[in-house]
Amino acid sequence: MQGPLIDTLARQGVTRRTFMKYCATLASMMALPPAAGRAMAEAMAAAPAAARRPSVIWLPFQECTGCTESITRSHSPSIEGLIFDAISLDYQETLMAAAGHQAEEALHTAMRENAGKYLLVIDGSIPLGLDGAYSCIAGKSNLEALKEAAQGAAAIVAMGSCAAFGGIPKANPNPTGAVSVSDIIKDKPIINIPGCPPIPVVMTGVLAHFLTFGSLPELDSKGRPKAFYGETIHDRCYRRPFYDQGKFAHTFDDEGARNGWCLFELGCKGPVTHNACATVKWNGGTSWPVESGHGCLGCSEPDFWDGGGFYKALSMPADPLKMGAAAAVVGAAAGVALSFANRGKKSAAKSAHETTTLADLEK
Amino acid sequence: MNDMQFLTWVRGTGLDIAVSIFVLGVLWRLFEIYSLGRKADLAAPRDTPGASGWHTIFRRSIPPQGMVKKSPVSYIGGYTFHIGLAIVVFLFAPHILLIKNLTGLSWPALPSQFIDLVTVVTMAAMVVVLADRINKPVKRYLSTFGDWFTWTLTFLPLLTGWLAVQHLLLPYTVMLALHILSVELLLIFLPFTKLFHAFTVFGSRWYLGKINGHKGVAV
Amino acid sequence: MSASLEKGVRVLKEVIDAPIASYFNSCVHCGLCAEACLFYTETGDPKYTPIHKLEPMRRLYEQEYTLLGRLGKLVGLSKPVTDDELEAWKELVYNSCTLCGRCSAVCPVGNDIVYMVTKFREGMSASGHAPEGIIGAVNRTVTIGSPMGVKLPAVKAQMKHVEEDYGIPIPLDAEGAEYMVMLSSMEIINFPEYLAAIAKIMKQAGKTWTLCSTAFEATNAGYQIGNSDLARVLVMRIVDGAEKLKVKTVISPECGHAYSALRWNGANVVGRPFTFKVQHIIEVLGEFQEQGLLKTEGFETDRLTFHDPCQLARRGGVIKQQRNLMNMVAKNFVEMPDAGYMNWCCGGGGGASAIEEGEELRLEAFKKKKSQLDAVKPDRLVTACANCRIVLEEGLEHYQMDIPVVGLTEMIAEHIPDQTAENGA
Amino acid sequence: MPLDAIPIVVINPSENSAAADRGLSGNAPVLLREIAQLTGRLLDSGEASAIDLRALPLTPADLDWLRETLGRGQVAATLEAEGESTLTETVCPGVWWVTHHNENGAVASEFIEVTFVPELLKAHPDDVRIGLEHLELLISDLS
Amino acid sequence: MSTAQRIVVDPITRIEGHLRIEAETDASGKITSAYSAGTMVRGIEIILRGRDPRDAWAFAQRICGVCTLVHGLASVRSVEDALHRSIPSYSIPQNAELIRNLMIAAQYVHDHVMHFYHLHALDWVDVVSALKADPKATSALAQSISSYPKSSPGYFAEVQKKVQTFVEQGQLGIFANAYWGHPAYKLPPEANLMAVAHYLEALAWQRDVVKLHAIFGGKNPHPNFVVGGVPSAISVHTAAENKVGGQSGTAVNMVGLQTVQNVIKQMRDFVDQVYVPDTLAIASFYKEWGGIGDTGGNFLSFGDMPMKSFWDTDSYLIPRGVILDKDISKIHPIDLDADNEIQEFINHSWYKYSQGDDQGLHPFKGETELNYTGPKPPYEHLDVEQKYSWLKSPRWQGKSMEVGPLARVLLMYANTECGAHRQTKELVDYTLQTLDVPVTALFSTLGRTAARTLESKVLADSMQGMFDQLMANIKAGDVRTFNDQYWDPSTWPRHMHGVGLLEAPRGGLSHWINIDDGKISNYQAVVPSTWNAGPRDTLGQPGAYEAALQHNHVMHDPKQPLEILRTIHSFDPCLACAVHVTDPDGEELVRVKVK
Repeated sequence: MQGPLIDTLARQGVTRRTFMKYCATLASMMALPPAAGRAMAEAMAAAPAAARRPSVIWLPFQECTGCTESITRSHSPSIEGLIFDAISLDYQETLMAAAGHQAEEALHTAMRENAGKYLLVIDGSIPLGLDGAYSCIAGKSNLEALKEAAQGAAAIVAMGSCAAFGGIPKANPNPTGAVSVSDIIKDKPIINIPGCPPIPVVMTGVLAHFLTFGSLPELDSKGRPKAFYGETIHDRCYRRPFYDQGKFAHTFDDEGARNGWCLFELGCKGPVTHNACATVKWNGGTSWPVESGHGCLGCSEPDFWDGGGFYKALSMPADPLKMGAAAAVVGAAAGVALSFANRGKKSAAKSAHETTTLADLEK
Repeated sequence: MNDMQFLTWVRGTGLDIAVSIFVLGVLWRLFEIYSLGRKADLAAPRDTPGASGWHTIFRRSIPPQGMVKKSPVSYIGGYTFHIGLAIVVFLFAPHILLIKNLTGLSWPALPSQFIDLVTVVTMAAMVVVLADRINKPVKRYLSTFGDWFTWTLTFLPLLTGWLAVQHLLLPYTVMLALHILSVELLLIFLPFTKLFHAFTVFGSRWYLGKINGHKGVAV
Repeated sequence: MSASLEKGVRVLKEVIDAPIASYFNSCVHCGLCAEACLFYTETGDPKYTPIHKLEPMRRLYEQEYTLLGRLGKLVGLSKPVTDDELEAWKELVYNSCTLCGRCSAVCPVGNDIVYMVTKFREGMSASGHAPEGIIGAVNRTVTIGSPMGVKLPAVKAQMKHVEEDYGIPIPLDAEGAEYMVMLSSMEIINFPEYLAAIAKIMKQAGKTWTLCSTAFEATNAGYQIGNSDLARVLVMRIVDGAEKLKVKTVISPECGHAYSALRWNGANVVGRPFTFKVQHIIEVLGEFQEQGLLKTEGFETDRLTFHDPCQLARRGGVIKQQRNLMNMVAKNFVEMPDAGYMNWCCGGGGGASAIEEGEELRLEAFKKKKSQLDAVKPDRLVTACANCRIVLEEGLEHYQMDIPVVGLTEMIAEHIPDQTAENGA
Repeated sequence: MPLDAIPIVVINPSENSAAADRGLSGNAPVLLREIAQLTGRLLDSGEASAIDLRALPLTPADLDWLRETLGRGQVAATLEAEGESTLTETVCPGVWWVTHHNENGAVASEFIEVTFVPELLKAHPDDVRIGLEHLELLISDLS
Repeated sequence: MSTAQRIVVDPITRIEGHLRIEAETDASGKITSAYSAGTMVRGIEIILRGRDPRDAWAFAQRICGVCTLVHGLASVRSVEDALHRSIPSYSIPQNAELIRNLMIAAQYVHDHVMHFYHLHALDWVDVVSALKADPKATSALAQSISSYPKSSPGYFAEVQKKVQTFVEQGQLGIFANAYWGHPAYKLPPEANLMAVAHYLEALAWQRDVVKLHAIFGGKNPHPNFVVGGVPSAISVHTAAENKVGGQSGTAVNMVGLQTVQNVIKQMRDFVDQVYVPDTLAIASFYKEWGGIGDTGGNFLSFGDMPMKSFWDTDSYLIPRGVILDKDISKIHPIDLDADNEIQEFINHSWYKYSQGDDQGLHPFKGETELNYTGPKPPYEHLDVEQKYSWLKSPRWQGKSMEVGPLARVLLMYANTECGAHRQTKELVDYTLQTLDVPVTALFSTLGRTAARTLESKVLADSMQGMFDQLMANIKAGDVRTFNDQYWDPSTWPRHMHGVGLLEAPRGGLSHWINIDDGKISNYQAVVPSTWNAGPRDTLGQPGAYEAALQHNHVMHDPKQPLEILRTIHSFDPCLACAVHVTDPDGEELVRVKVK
């Protein structure tokens, strides 16, 4: 195992053993076979150390800053590790020192100097209503800012469900006409990292992959990296055996809830949610939503906000059935009407009855 | 429409439409059928214990002597798939939850591995029954489009449900949506095809039992 | 649509009721009824599948009494019923159905197919699609008084003959008798021993009984052809006779369909409950046996088996009595396979025996009975239905099987000790 | 309040000891066969292999069962690198239980390695070379 | 600066969201008027209509990812309040209240520390200057103010080396183009280095302390809640009875509770040993900011941390009330239901009221109809005479209010009879004494920042008591965390309304919900930043940001709006902003691109 990166790491006090361990763990997290850890270690070690840290530009649109907050919770690599050692975070409104036009200038400088090479990270959706006036930065609509920044980007990371799929602003009735990045940008590679917010290690892992290999990881049909979004929460959930045994929590504080039984009945969307929470967990492996007792909201899936209610089991109706009662009335009415028609017909036949005589037997 | 929207649609509007048509159809058809009425039987009854409509509803669930040997596939296949269907439909936890939501009634579920096994057995039984329908002259002779159609309507929910649980062929979300959709198709067509026997079978047996019970024959 | 077809359709509309609607909706085309029908099992032709015999009526039901059927008819998806079709179905509804009810006994959804066939026959007969043979029988019954053309003088001759042979008087038109005994014309012509047997038994039991000069014929061809109007005419003769003589009980003879026609259908076709009881002779014998009024001596020693008439056993609920009676007089009584409730039909019930053109099919179907008999190889075959007896004899002869057929009542009577001496003393 | 002051609150009286109630999914025993197969391969061809325990649908009870069944052998090594890693040989020599913890002590990944000596324990030639240089420096210091 | 100026600074960074402020300076560079505008709207109140009220918290929570739990919890409380108003027996288990309190308190401490080091500090700390520091002297400085163990010369040398490497590479990243070397930076290099070191320390620390949220809520950001309690069932078993094997059923097991205990200790240690000493040390160099950024002296707090029940305001740790005109001797009560107390105005907001835009609406009768009348983007500036913000203008009895740590600390300071608040008084007095500033210095940018620090200490200390109570309950066998009575909306009265109040780190938060037939019919969130950052009202009264900026701000160099950032950041804004500075005559002068 040799190469500039490993040498750089060695200088920073990272031993080869540490690095191998890191790769093994990363491979495990990315659901790759154990042998891939070693392969990855060798590939990463052999990758030429960049002369410059690659430029990353992060633009916030219709967002809540949860995605930024989430990435600051990243344990390995840590946010400071990324900023100091791996990337040059040239624009990030929540973290950057400069403001106003200084910030704008930093943005334009980075875009100019790294044209064609920078990684563009977007969080938040883009409103198309009112010519974009629903969300403006420096008097400029998000749409305009996105198009401008996308031009020189090597690839775009749509960070969080809003950027990836439209997220909460797009929830019914979508008052601002919010759309996702991929609804607008068609000519650049886009990698979606959905989640509300995404798991920090997924964000940093994907960034690390892009920086190490210079390419996007394998994506699924929704533009998500397969390594993290390849399986459903339900598949990897530690409570899955209880589902299989038919043991369910019926409320948030019954025997089942305390025993950690399956939360399907309480509306868990784990079965239809592709994400890595169950394996990677949150906040340094402390816990994750299902482990703490609340069902999965399904936050890494498109339009999960309109998925029929967070406490409705997947096998339950998404909306209360509105027409059932009316249908019953109509059905009963139709049935009664038909009954009368039929009985009428029958009694008509009866009253028209002509006694059969012997002669009638012969046609 | 993406897969989540598809799923939400089938769980929402789609289900609403299907259940409505089902309820409407069932009520309409039940009225249509049973309002035709029956004349009172004026013959003096012969009272024999055990000869009544109610008894027949249950008694007809047991094959008459010698018949299993005559048509083993119809009986074993038919019973397996009906019992299997009942187990899968009524004892799988997510289904119970749906029933609870719609009716407020619930009961304990069976482990899903068991349900899984039952599903496979049920599907196998259905395939056997289908093969029997194709091979047996009488069944082939009697079969109409409706028979092939209703077989498909019944088989699809099992197949899609099983595929969804096993994560085969399509992503779970899509498969689950297809599963629910197939159930909705089943619900929609049930009142208007021979699947309606699910309701009339009780009436038919009751009448048989009642009419024959009047004669003192326990059928 | 011809006037007759119109009439047939109207009659069908009249008779289709909730059970029929329920049955048609319940059928899943499982084909199990075919397995129960001897016309299918012996020919292997799926057209003899019982439920298929009702196809025109099913379509008519849907077209008349279901909304979707009406729409289907409107847009041409469902073809109207035609005379040609009914003519084609004649063979299925009459020749190949004896109303034996085995199909109804096995149908898993509980369809009473016989019930449906009897209703379908109403329409078939009203539209002129009944077979010649049964029409003739009806004609004779209505006009002459019996399907075989037997008239009162013939009966009186028989009475005289029995009185002479046995020394027991045969009462005629005896008002206030407890029992009024009916005969089937077959018994009058072919099995005169029956009347003697009744006389002996009644005497031993000490019961009063009578024949009725205006109502001696039990056979109801109107019921067999499926026409309630004509059946009513025939039932009314009996009702009038019984009420005139003020009897308590009318005894249906050894004839299955006569029993069904009077016991279960009679009140319904006349439209009011009877003022008297109706019993099959086997039921009466069973009662006598239970009450100790029947005493026999000696036993038959040869190998005997019993053929259950469908209308008596499966459709009439009388199964135990005949066995108790058999055991009373037979040492070597064996049961055929499927005997009792699930016994196979002789192949000639429900009027089928009257259809000349159906003979070939009947004989084909008789193979079933043949195989049943082959299984037990009896010396003699006992039954309790004159019609069965004739059909069985025909079949046995055709297949060159040397098994005599006897009536149960007569066999019992033979074991009743001679009463002439006692009484004469 | 110290945590050990908390009494054990029995929420569920134990019902029976059926496998399902202990949370066993039934997936663990299958693994033993796979491990045996891999051990055979190690003997035949010298090829080492690993099973990522996190990639399998194992419940904590499954893992406990597996750990108990495989037992602890004679060798155990601890690696201090971005959190502790433990490499423990099971009672089946050549079958190692490897647990990587992160800096916060949480389990980051867990493997069963079938190998004579886990790769991670071996010193890398480059490191050995550096060590040699260091040794030579030490020796030269002696004179 | 020789002429009046109009400055456009957009975006304001190191905040949550998108805020725009317009201000005017006179010839001396002094701000005469300022306008604050929210430039992003998502319409979450509109999106919430017609939904299941039990789902509302998840939507509301996404109002902000920094405050991350407060909107969720306020939403949950609003539904519970609606139930409680209709069904007075409806209550929440005490364990749930305690767990919620622990989560809120952890949010305060986490958020305040992150705000101080990562959002606010760069206004006061010159990162580049840290390169000139002597690590040994830095070590001596650090040890003189605190017993924090990471204070060796080697430690600071390493940090310095890291920054050095970083700067030498020529890629400053998030530190690029900032105001390094600006004369308003007054810290000596050693203090700057110490602050930079703690900037990095705090990043690592905050990652760990949010584990408390992960234990109870499953994750952070955006932990989970549930109407009726908390979703985290307490799972305390013996190993033998443990159904899952190696670990207990939920995250709230022995291991999880131990983690919570560790986090509490970690929080207290960091606040005591780093945050408080740093605040005092840095503040001592910026005492003049004790006279800048006064909002006018009206403060409002809804109160929070119920020790018994949300509906028992007497059991609150943080009191409820209003202070008017800096008169802390008189606490005015708040009538939540009075139509003329809490109102929202929209004269300068891009909304429309059905009964005319001049009136103020009580949130229960609130309306949210978007009505953008601003310029079509791209635009240079907003017309501040007309509507200019997506924020509404909340008022109490028609008066503009400041909400947030300063408001709370003042209310606690004024409530010294209560034992818990003696600590606050002592802390405030100690701080004023240490910095040698008058009590009036509290009503300022400096006071606001200091209040945040002091409040963090009060709350971090209070957490141990909450945790002990929770443990005592568990010990006594009470593990209830959720009330499932009335969980099903079909059991609810047909018409309900309620308000969920919460003191968010940034100030008083209220979610107002109307429920008809089990569905949300109206939802109004009056958030702290609406109180603070809202535009002018019908009477032309400025919002808190606007008022503060109009108080004693002299721009050293309008091209480098450090002064504006200091005051705006002292509120810890929770949206995206912009600042316009226009001539007092309204005449547009030279448009200066601030570079």
